[in-house]
Amino acid sequence: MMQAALWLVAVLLALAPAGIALSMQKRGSAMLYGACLIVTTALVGIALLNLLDPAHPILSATLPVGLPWLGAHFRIDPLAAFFLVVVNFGGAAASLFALGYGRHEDSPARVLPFYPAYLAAMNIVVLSDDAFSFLVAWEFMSLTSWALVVSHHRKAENVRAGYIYLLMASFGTLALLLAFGVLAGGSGAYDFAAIRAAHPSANVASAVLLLVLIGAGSKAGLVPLHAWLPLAHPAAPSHVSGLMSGVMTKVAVYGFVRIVFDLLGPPEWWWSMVVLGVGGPSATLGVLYALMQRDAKRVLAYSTIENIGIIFVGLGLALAFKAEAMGWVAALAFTAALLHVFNHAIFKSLLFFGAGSVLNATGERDMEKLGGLIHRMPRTALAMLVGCVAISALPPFNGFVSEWLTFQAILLSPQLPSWGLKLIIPAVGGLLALAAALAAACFVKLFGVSFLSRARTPLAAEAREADRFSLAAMFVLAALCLIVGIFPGLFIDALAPAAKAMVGNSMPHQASLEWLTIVPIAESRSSYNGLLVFTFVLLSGSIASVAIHRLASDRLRRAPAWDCGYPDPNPAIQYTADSFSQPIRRVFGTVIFAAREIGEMPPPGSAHPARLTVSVHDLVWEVLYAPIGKVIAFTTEHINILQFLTIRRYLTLVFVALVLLLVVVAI
Amino acid sequence: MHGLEFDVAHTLAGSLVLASFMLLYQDRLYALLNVYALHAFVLALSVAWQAFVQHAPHLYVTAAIALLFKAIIIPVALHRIIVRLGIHREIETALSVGLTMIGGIGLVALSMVVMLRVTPGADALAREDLAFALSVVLLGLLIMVTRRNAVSQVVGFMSLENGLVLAATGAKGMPLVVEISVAFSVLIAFIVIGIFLFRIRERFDSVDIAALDRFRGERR
Amino acid sequence: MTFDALTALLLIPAVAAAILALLPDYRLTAALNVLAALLTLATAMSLFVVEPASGQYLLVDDLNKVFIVLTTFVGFTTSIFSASYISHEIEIGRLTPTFVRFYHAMYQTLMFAMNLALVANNIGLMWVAVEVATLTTVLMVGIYRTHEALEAAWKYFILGSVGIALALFGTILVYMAARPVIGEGTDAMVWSVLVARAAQFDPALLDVAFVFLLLGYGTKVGLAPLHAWLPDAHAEGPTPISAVLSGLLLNVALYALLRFKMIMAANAGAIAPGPLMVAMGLISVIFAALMLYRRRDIKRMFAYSSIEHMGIIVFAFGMGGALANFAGLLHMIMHSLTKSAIFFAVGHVAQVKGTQKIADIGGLTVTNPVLGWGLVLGVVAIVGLPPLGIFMSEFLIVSSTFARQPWLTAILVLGILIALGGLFSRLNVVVFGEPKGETKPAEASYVPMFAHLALVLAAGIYLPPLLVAGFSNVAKLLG
Amino acid sequence: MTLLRDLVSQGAQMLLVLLLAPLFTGYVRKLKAQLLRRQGPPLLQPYRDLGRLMRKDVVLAESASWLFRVIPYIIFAGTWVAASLVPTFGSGLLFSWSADLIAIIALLGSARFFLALAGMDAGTAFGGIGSSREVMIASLAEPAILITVFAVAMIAGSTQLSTIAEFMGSSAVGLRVSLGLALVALIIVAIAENGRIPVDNPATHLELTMVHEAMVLEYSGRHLALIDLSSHLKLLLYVSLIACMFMPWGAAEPHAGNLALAAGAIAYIGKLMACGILLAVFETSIAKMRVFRIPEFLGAALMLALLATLLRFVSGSL
Repeated sequence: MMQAALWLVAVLLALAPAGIALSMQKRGSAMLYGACLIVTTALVGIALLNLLDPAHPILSATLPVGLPWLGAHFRIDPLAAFFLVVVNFGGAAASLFALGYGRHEDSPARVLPFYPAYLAAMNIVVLSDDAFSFLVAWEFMSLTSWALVVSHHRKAENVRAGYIYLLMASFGTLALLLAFGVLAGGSGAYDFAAIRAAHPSANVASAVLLLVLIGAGSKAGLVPLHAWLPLAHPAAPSHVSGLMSGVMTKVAVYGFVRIVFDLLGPPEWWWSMVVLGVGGPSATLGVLYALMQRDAKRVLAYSTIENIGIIFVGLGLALAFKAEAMGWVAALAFTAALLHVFNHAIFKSLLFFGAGSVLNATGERDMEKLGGLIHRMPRTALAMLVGCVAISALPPFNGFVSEWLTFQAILLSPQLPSWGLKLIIPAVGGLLALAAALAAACFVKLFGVSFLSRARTPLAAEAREADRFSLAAMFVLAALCLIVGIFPGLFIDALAPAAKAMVGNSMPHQASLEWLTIVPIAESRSSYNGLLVFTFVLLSGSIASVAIHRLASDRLRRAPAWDCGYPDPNPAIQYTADSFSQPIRRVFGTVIFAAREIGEMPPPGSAHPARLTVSVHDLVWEVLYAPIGKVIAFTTEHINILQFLTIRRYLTLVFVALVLLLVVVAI
Repeated sequence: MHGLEFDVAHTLAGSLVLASFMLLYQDRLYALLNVYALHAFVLALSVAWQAFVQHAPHLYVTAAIALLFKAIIIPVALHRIIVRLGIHREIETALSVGLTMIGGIGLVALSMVVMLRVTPGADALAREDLAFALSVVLLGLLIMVTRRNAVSQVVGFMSLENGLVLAATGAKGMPLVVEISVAFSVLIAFIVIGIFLFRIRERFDSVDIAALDRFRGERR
Repeated sequence: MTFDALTALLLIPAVAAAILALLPDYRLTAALNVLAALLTLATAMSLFVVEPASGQYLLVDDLNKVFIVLTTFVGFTTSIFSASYISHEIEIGRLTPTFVRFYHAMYQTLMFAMNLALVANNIGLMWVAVEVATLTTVLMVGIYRTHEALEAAWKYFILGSVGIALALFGTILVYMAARPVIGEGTDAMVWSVLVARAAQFDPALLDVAFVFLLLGYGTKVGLAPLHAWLPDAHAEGPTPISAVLSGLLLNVALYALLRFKMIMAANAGAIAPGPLMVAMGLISVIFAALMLYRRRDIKRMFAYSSIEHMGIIVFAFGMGGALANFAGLLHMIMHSLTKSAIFFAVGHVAQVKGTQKIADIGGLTVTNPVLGWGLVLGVVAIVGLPPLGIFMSEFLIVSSTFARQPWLTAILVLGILIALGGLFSRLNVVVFGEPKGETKPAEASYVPMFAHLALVLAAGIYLPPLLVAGFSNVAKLLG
Repeated sequence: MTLLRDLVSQGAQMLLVLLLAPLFTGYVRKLKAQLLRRQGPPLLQPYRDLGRLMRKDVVLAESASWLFRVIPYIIFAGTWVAASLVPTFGSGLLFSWSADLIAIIALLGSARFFLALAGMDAGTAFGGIGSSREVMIASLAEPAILITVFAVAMIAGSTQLSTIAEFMGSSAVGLRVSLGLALVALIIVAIAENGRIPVDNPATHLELTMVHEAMVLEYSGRHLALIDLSSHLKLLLYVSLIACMFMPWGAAEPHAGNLALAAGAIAYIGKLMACGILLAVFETSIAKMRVFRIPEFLGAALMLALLATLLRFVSGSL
């Protein structure tokens, strides 16, 4: 089984050079994506076999590559199996989507070779069981995705996005490298088994936690390390954007979980405060950023930050309860986090695919140039709608279930002894609730502005429905959103072994409960039954419609919109994306984004139009990143003089160095 | 080894340091060249003395080279170059002579300190010689970095190299000494020729840096 | 001295140099150059099969075996590259056949000198060899005889000479330290003897000696602040020479330094050379990394990156410890392979575009995809991204030293990151965006470049046990 | 047998809320009118309106999509299910465990989500205004109510409405500051959510002030009827929510006898009437506030709710 998995990954790697050749010919992209689809599906199968069979032994293997005296260790435990499912399911969906979408790629030679390598890299990260191969795969993942980000390199902003992305990624990798340096010590015991065995002292472990939070966090896009994400994810081709947002950020989460929950031994109580303190704000800020955007793909990228925040809140809670040895609650929080990992992978891929189809159909990412697409591309619209409802955490879809579980974990936090947590957790809960509500607003805006209302540009008016592969991919994901939403018990049970392995406990078995209800702790405490709610809504809705159409009228006339008596054929009068988010901008933005609105009214009698200029600042960028750039620029500018000294001055340098060293020796 | 030999060697090495100081002090090219000739001559003497003391005849060759090549040919050649290139007589020093002298004294002190840490077990001559040689080397470097004039920088380099030869000959029974001195003479010849060929008038770095920036597109 | 592989190693280049100096036709000489390099490589390979006895003047051990093979290999590939490069230079008339003849002779002389430096067992001999290598490269750097080339060569010459002097003084001091123990005569300069008996040497003398050796050979290694000659020499000389300089000569100088570090390590009383090396290494890394950002000349930029990597290596050896030393050796090899590959690419780029100015080169991956992606791969390798070899060495260096010296390692990591930023900020201009400048296809042999990169890639994934075993032994000796 | 009874009582509950909702709205309107010394519409007027709308044709905007026609049913279904899950006359009904308080709020959230979409669908200016203001209000109201729920749930140790109701009914509660704060917060949210004065005025079509009305501007006929009905339901839901959480007296225990159920029903009616009076008085005694004052209003609710939760955290006794 292990061998099979490794062989499949090897196939993916082998597809990379094949991609160069395939990119030359016409059917090349279809062939490559088809191959990727098959391989990833097979990998999903393997992973599922490992995950669903509780009695399944933990697979491991060692290849004589990598560090000579170490070799490359690979291992599939339940956690790895779960993330393998996420990675490869996302990969399969993306490949399926790309079967259609990839046809429209104008420079396939810049995508095809890197795509399978990227998939392979993400797989190896999850599979690897020693620090070296883990980091190799981790950075290789960044590298390949960087290549994909700059695939449309003629746009300067894409190259810039790629540049920032690569810098941040390497920064994260180096942080992880230091973390492993601490864990493995100078001795070079790099395999995870050895690290697990050697229990680091509290201080060391804490240092590792911070380093990992930086390393994995920068990849996952936690605020304030998120700066690269909204630039890089949209720049890539849409199926890759889906992978980066939906899957790669999850691989980052995996890295965090693997090191902090698995390798690091028992947690300190205050770790959870750090994690929560990062996760909560990320959730709220991420979605607020998203609300300020006009670029559909950028909205999605920012909302990824939000969901990563939610996941880390879940993980933080798990840490807190684990530290207090409240295993079953820890299991609840942990399961919630993992379930959200899975859910977000699904609907974020779905949404990016939708945005990609729109991009294909209209050539536009700017929502304010879209509109009315539901008439032109109804199927895409339906799939997108499902995605939007799901990601807004609304029942009966999957997003709600994981957030509901997280809330349940938060409600148990009064039992924690530490005061700091007592105070921070409700606040985080509030942030989470805020994030959920804002997410709904954000996706009403996304869907309403680009799919509903009237077409704002001819491009949008002439849009054509996406091809069948893309639609297939989207509908598979949409269906899954619903299925997870109404049968959450099955998926929660699937996560049990992973939770058991990481927090030493697992949630009670759900699938056996009557009516497929999920009951995290006790029925008297809380329970939710997606299936019943869904059937109720379905039934009462259809009953109502049937009854009304039978008993009352079912006649319908078309007429111009009423609009309170001021109908206007010009689509420009509709609410735009910016005007839609204006109230929220005024409520939250003035502080968080230093958002300002300057309205210039023309003097009475003048024919000039009134102008409204809105300025929104990314304070994180301006406070954190811009100064770094300035410092570098300043230093390089001034140190550069050393290129232009005279030989005598250079000799002086040598002389001074000599004298200094002699002095050092003399004393 | 008994007193007299030691004292003589010591005196010669010391006077070499003294010569270096004189070099440091000079601010006229011709005078500088003459002092250098003296410097080389002292070196020749001390090498010869070493040869005599160590009963190492091959060292006489080194001494001869020092005498002929460094004390006579090179100064003359440089003299003619100065005339040919019409370099003005003044040496503009980057550091005022007074400061340079103080720095020089500091360097000598430093080299003493460094070398006196050496266990007296190694015979005294070597130890003293090394101390002096080190000071000569450092002083040579000091000359190179405080003079703006190509010729005087070459002189500085040559005095530095004299220090090396002093050390090498002081190192009893060290092989390859002659070869090394020859090699260095060749090197110096190269430098001198270089100055002559490339018309490096003022300094090593006479070439206008700004022009180079333009050529290289390395403009700031 | 019996005739064995060692002598062959020295004789072949020497003889070839003599012949090449006489032959007029440049195509023939280029071919002969390649042939000679190939023969040398073959002899070097044979060292692994039969290890010739080490004598008073020459020796072969785990340390230099690998470096000999590396040197001869890069020498061989570079000679191939240089053949196509030189022919182009003659076509556009930058070089006359006379100079090419001289060039090839010098090339072989350089090979001879570097081999000698590597196999020398006598520290005096080693010194001579390094200096000969330096002087030949000085002549080759100035070969274009343009204003800048001469200036660069001159700078190299003067700073080099000072370096020579300092290194010699250090060597003399080592002899002085050894003499009371070993006695007068040649033995006191034989490295293997020195290492064996180093324990009894006078520590104080060794300290001073090491300072001079560090600065003397450090000048050749190009450590800041002794680096000044390096960027210009790389930028103004012919590209094959830039490749050899970065790929080999720096290594050879560093190798000499390592030999002396081993002596130091063997003496308990002497100051640990580590801190000095660590300090210089860090200075070089940070300095070079910062210098990358303002570069306009692509060759000079990669010259600075060489300084940075030398800094990393010296840091590793300064830190010491089996892992770090192993990583340092690995890094030396990986760097010379990668950097020479990069210079091959850059050489072709400069010939295609007719300029070395970064600003005038653009969209390379569009106009010359193979060349462009080759360059990208090279840079990816040199900044230490996986799965290429330099990642492995940097991984080992950082992870093995961080536990001991967190802050120093953090500085190193910072330097690596800055360097990555600098290199990519310039690379983006060169390879991406709208094409700029000439778009003619390069008539070039990509074999050397991709051979090197393939090796680096392979090493990043799998290291041959032979090399591992040898390096592990040396790593222990390096203390 | 018990299952049958449970099914019946659950069904009764569903029908009850459905039938009671318009009546309650009419009752509040009537009260308000009376307070203003007006005759006011008859109590049953809402039923008449609904019936008339049902029978009218639907006039659909040309730019409206299929989604526009589906949304009313979704909204109605969502709200109805939510409303019927809130215990009215008796707690612990058959399906009460199929969704806890959080889920009920989320259901209302879905309804609002689609309503906002409907506002944008026709592509009119007013629809946009309505939707964007609605989501702004919701983005503050939802967290407020969720945190209120946290506070209550942490005290009652459950998010299950039945359990909460039982707990509140029991003497274990006593008088708690945090509960008081939570109640105030909940009332504020309820006002905002139902678009009552001072947040919104259900009776106006004055463009610049309307929120809810602006969203449903394009609806007509049966669609409008459904939407009105669901807003009636929503109002009833919130009232009965407050009733069951903060005045749980008299509600029938799970599996109680018919008599208890009847008693519970009567008690429930009584609570409704009381709340109606309070609501009417409040609405008539205060003026509609500017749209951008609303965030402060709701922000207050948010703060109160958070304070309640924190108090609960800091000491279990308060």
